Amino acid sequence: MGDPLVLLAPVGIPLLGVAVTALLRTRPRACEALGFVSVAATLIAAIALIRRAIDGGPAALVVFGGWPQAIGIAFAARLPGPALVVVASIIALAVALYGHADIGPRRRRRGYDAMSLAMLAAVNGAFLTTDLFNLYVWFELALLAALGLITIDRREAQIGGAIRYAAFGMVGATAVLAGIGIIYGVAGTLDLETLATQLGSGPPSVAVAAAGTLLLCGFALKSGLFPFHAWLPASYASAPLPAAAAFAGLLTKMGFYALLVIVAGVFGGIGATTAVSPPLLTTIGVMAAATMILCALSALAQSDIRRILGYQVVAQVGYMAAGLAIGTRDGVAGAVFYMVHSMILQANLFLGAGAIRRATGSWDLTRAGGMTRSNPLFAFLFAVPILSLAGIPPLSGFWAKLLVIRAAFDGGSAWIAAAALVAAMLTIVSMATIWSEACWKSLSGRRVRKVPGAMLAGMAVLSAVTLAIGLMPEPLLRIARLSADALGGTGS
Amino acid sequence: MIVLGVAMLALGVGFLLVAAIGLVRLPDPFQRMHSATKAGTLGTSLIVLGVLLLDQTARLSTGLLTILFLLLTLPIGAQLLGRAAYLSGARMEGVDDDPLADVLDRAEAKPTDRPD
Amino acid sequence: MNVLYAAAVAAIMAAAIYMILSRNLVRIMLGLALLSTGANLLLFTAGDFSNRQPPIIAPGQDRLGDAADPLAQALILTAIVIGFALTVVLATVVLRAWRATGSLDARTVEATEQPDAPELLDPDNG
Amino acid sequence: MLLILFVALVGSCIVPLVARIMGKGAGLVVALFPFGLLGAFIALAPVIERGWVRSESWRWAPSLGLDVTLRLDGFSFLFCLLITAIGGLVTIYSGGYLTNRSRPDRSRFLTLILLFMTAMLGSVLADNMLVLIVFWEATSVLSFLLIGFDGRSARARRAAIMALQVTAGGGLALVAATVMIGHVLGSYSLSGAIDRAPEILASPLAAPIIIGILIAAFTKSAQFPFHFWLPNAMQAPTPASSYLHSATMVKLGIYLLARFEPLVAGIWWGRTVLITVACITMLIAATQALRAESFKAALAYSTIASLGILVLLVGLDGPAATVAMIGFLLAHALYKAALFFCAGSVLHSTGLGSLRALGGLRKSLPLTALACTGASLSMAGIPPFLGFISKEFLFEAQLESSWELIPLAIAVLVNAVMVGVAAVITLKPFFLKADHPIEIEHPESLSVAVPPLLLSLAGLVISLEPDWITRVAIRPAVAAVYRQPVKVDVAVWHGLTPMLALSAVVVAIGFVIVRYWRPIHLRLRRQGGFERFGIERMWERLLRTLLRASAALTRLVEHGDLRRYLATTIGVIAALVIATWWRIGAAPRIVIGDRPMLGDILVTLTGVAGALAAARAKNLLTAMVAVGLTGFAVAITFMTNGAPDLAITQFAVEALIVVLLTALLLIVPLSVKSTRSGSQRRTDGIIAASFGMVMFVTLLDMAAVQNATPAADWFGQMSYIAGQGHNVVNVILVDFRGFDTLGETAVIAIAALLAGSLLGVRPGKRDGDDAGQPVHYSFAAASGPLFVLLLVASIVILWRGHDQPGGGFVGGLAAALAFAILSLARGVRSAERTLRAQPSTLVGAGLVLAIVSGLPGMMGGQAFMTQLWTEPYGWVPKLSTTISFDLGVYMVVVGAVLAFLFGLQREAAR
Amino acid sequence: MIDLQLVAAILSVVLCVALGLAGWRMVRGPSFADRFVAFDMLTAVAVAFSALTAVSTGRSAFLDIALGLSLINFVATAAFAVFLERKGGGR
Amino acid sequence: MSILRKAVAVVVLAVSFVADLFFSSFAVARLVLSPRIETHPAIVMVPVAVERPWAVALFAYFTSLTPGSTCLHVADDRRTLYLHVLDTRDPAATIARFKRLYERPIAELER
Ligand code: NA
Ligand code: NA
Repeated sequence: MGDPLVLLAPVGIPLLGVAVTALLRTRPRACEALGFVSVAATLIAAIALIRRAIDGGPAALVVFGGWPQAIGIAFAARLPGPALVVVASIIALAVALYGHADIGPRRRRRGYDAMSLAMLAAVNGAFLTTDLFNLYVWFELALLAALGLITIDRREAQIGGAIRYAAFGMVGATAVLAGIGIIYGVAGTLDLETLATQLGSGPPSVAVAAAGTLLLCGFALKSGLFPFHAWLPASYASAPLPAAAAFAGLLTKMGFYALLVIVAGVFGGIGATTAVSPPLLTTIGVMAAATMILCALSALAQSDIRRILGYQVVAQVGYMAAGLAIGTRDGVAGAVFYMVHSMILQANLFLGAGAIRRATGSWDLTRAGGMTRSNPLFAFLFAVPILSLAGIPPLSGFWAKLLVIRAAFDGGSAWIAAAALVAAMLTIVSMATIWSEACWKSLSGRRVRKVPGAMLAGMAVLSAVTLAIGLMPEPLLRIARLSADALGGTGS
Repeated sequence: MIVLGVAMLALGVGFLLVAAIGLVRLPDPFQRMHSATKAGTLGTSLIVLGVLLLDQTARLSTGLLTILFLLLTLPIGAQLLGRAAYLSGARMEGVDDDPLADVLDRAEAKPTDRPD
Repeated sequence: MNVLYAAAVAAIMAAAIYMILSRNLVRIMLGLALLSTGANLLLFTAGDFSNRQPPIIAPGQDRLGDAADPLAQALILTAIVIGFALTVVLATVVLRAWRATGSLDARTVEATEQPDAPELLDPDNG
Repeated sequence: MLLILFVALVGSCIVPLVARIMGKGAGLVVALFPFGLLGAFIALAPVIERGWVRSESWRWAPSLGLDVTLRLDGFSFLFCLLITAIGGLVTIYSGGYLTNRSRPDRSRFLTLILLFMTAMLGSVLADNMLVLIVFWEATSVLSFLLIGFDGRSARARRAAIMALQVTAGGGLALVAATVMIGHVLGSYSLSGAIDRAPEILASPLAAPIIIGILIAAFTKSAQFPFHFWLPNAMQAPTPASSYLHSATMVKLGIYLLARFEPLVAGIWWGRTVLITVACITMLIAATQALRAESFKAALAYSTIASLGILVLLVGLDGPAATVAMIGFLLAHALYKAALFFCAGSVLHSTGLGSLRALGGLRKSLPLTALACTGASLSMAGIPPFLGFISKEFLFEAQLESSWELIPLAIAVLVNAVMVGVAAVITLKPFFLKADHPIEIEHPESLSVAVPPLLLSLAGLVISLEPDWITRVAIRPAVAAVYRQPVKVDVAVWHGLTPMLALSAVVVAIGFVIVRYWRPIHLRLRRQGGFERFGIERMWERLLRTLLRASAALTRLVEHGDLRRYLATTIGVIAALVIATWWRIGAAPRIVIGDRPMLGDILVTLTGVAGALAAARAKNLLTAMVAVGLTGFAVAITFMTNGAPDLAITQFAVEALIVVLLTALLLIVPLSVKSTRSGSQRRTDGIIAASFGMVMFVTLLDMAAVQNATPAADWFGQMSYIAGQGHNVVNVILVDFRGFDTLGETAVIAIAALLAGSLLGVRPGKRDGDDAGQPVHYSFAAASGPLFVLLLVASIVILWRGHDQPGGGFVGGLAAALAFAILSLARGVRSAERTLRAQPSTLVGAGLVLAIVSGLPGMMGGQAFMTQLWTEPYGWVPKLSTTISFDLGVYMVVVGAVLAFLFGLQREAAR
Repeated sequence: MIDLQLVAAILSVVLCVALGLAGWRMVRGPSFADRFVAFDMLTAVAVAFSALTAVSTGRSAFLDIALGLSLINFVATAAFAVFLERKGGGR
Repeated sequence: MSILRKAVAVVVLAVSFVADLFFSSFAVARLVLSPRIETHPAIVMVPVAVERPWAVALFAYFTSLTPGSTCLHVADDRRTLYLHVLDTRDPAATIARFKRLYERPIAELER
């Protein structure tokens, strides 16, 4: 495949899927089939893309419309984007498999498939674009798609969650838009690469500082960093489960990716090369530490498994942000590694939560149980993400945490490492509880149902990837390093 | 030609100003409506005509269509609003004898809209 | 010019935020709409607005002379439409909230967020 | 060794499947596997015997500094022998012990045991500290899974979680220490770290590194104050207790300490901490052992005491301490595993765990009784058992070390208690009479009786025939730990030495304890302080505090009040911007640009007035109208500043918002009671004002640095030449930056789907139709022509958008307005009938068209959305993919707005 | 020769006064009907603004906006009327 | 000739409308700008002679178009218009003026 096609496909295929499923809304089975085909095709394209991205040549870049760069909008196969596109597509595939057993015709008639595909398109678009405003557009698409998924059952709790989500989302989007506007006003361009060179050279300026902070806050809000995270646990708990899994895997990471690109890439966060970057990094560091510890702590008192996982999702973003805040190439590489690992893992955890609910009839851990005995295969598939999240070696979560902690020590930010360790301890406690309550405890008087095969298939895909990353961390490590180089501006 | 155009512009803007003053000064919504919509109609039409006189590139058709649309929509809007205002029980000053009261079911004046 | 519009953006955004911080859902929605209006005006001031000519190439010419910044306008156009879509969606969600709860108060509509079983990890519980 | 480890890993997963097929005999078959591994290690004995070290390496993740380097020296070798040998016996024993379990359960248990064995082997073989951590944490997790093996028991679950919390938490300390060592040395080699201990000690990270290592070791080896998890871990099936919680896993901490002794001893407080902790641990454990009621608990506490002795020996200096440590490690592993087996057999046979209930089992469990006696004699340090020799070494080490006598006194006391405990756990169950008759559920089988017997026997054989084991295991192990060869003389009789005298004292005190065991025991049990002030209680209190803190934090942060969330968010954003300014220390520059014209000022003021009025309005309609006024003013600003496209779009949007929101406002109450208190309003006002100020300063400064916009200039130059359009804004929208527009179109399409999903009529609900609504006579009459006019206008706007203000967006909005007229004048039904299609169909088709329009340009390897133009006939207007793209946008916009319009109006009519 | 830009500038100031007055009535009410009448007036002012801008810039494009506005804002008025009929709100 | 008569009616209608528009606009302007506003509003019933629906609509339309009067309601039987008049001291004269200015030409058109 040529570059134009390879770069278009991860967004174009799901978007076309959105269009056609919107046309076929009255036929839920056709929608499902189409959705699945779209996702599978997207994954194939994504694999072609990552091969193109790591082939050693100059990064593939396609300007839509065939215009010169920085005039039109370009997609680039520049790491970590393509790697994240692959991960997003894998998650979408797993969620689609899982959804076969969980999403009924009513939800599909209300546009479940189209909204899911739109989210995939939005996420992939954000991962590939080289244009600041285009990034904003993809965020808005994701916002609306998520809103649609949250409210799809129109239940009261969903509406409440949707209002909070929408209000936060729009405030965040406005901060981002204002930041973009100021940047455009100062630099006169929206091309990320041009911006990186242009902002790096100037003297410290109030406007640029404000723009950087506004973008930071907007994207921190999207990634759910403390103290901007309040929207997140509630909305995860109100969306239909497969959608919540996709949120966990994709939405916050999209926000973090933008944070990474803006702070590390545009504002010279690696090595603090601009006047604005040191305060930005400090801010992120404080947010990261608070997020890791407070959200891991918050997870302890929850008994709704989705809420536990929701807090854990946020806490994990804290680790990524910690990697970014260190401000070194190793730190950013750690953040990228963490991000890939965490996307897969958290989607999987949510799928597992849904399976527990399907089998035991409750989201509440105090009323769940017996999964080991009734569904041993599930127990195995669920153990992988649980242990990985707890940072048990040799699963991916251990390497991820190790990279961040190591980068923190090497980068002279021992306090970040300390916070990461404390949060890791809390996470272990939390995960052990989930396992003990949901899997070991017996359900008195109630039968535990079998988890449908489609659900297990979805989990299997993700567990396999987690295991693969854990046992063979080297390829992902290489990608993470290349990503840090690319973001730092010395990539090929 | 130019002088005529400018005069029409000025007259039109003047009418609009008068209409706005009326909107502020007249005592009830029905009377304000007379001022706003009708004086507005004439004012805007004059301004558009003025532009047609002044600007050679302006297409006559566009200008005339604009006037036509204004003439078409403003009075219908006024009728719609008038009847709705009547039905909603809007305040009506100085009308002692209201024959319409037998025909339309006028709402009691509710203080749903407090002044802020 | 810039002082005027900077002040306008600031005032509009401040007013919008004041509305958003209300607890009435419709006011929040209107506040968000107002906020996006403010953001659009901000984008406009970010562009080059020293020239009042519209960026439309005059008939018979093939290049634009001096004119307002077309790129900023294109961005704002996108932002306007997106803001409109979001406002309307939010209005719809507010409607659903009203239908579901009979209240426009965010406190009523928001699901309660209290942790419900803190005894779960309690060592005494078992 | 890599091969052995690999075989162990794969075998652990496969071999236990035998238990799914076979019944009772499965244990024996499976045990062949660990014994095979034992054989493999024994085959390596000649290497070790010569004092050589065997290393193997495999690159796992080199860029992480992660090489699987295995290093077999004497110390590791001793561990490997213990792990595989006891592992084999445990496997045999498990086969007989788990007879009342299902086959899958047995298979699962054996898998966990063998995996644990593999993890232990990996831990002691690893030379790379990251690899050590991998296996170290694996043992913690497997321990967790084994303790909670009977997960239906709440106590087992709780014990498992506690063990994991403590040991995996300790693992994190090891992670921290490792990372710091890597930071200092640039390598994760374990042997390298020990060799280069002076470098570490010289670095500022020395203390944290040592603390990390100590925490890791103390948690794993159940030292004070982390000892409490071990007695609880006895919830595990007994074979697991025997293997993990006495013989092997808990010794990993000792292993780590022994390895890092040069480092720990290098810091001034290192040995003090080791010895102090060991002494406290021993005292607590000895007391608790006397208090213990159940067989397993007594063993557990004596294990903790033994681990304390081992830590003490690591802490003491001098070669004798090392010899004593190795000797005691070996002796303890043998007798304690045997005793656990015996305890398990008793539990298995009688179902009773309490020592007080047991008695007289000598007859029904004769082999077990024999094994227990042997092991107890070793534990009590009675010659000629191995325990005696190791105790001699212990006293020798203490006498030779440079330490005061307090540790010695404590050691004597603790050893005496060991004697007592050994006597009690043998005499009470087996030889004394039971208070009540005991029913035997499962008679003794060979597979449960032989393993403890073998272990007891080994304790005797080794002390009588110590040559081989001393040569291949003890002496190399001592050399490896002490890091130079040490003369080791293992013999029962050394003549009359001070050590012998101390042994005699120990035995004497031990007999006193046995004699008065019952009163001591009861007295201690009555002391409530052990429970109340026990570390376990504190740990639980800590956890509960954490939980309470968590709940409180959640209540604090997740209060569910949207206003506070948003106020926090916006306030923090403003504060962070100011903080950034403060950090960079740049002052805002103020440039007064062009003087604004009076008209601009007035329009702007109107807009601001609208915004302020909206903020103050107490009526929702007033607020909406005021927001609309701001929109109007902004639109006029756009218009007078050369942005006709923006103006017309903003006007259309304002009109549509009126149409759509009045439908909403028809439904909801308009009058707003204040939802905020006066002080809340003030707070909100301050937050809003500070954000506004931040924006004001920012925008002023932005104007000062505003650059020319080269891109914008380029658009003006190329719009017509390359994009064939006069309206530069539209060419940017559909061509230069058409991809943005595509994304935005998708946004609108999703919004339309949302309308369908949120506003779709539910079956059974009355379909709101407004046929009977009073409609104004003139309006109804005029609506038809107006509809047609607006529709035509919308198509014109769409068509000429490329050259004049207009385009797909505005066109679509205008078309939607046309339908709005119809629905307002004649009702929704009528408008829907006029549309003929579902709005969502229009949306889908439009989006398809917009996407597909970008595809033809890709032919020949061009980018997506590369425009194609054609003028097929001179008189037909030019056609292009950009125009069809714009048509797609138009359709999507119409469909989306109508989806909301129809839906909201239906709702309003309900 | 008359400076058309100056004329337009002066007239737009006058127009701004009208805009301000209409805006005042729109915000002040007191009844909904008052606000809607004021909105209607705003339409006229906006049309006048586009016409004046056409004069000051010499670009007929702005006259097109006047055309569009005359149609577009009628819909808002109609929506207001429907609202008023159903919801009431006079005083 | 019917066509001719109708054309004449259209012209009459247009001229009288434009004239009325001007005059009444000035009247309203004078009223609004007078120092003390003194209006004499009334709701007047105008009997309708024309019959066709479009003719009635047109009549209502013209009465609303000129400043100073707005048609609030068309009776269901289309026989009466209810007008709100801004300033009238003599409702009968006002009615007669509307009928003369607008209804007569419309009736011509209707025929
Ligand atoms: Na990218
Ligand atoms: Na020692």
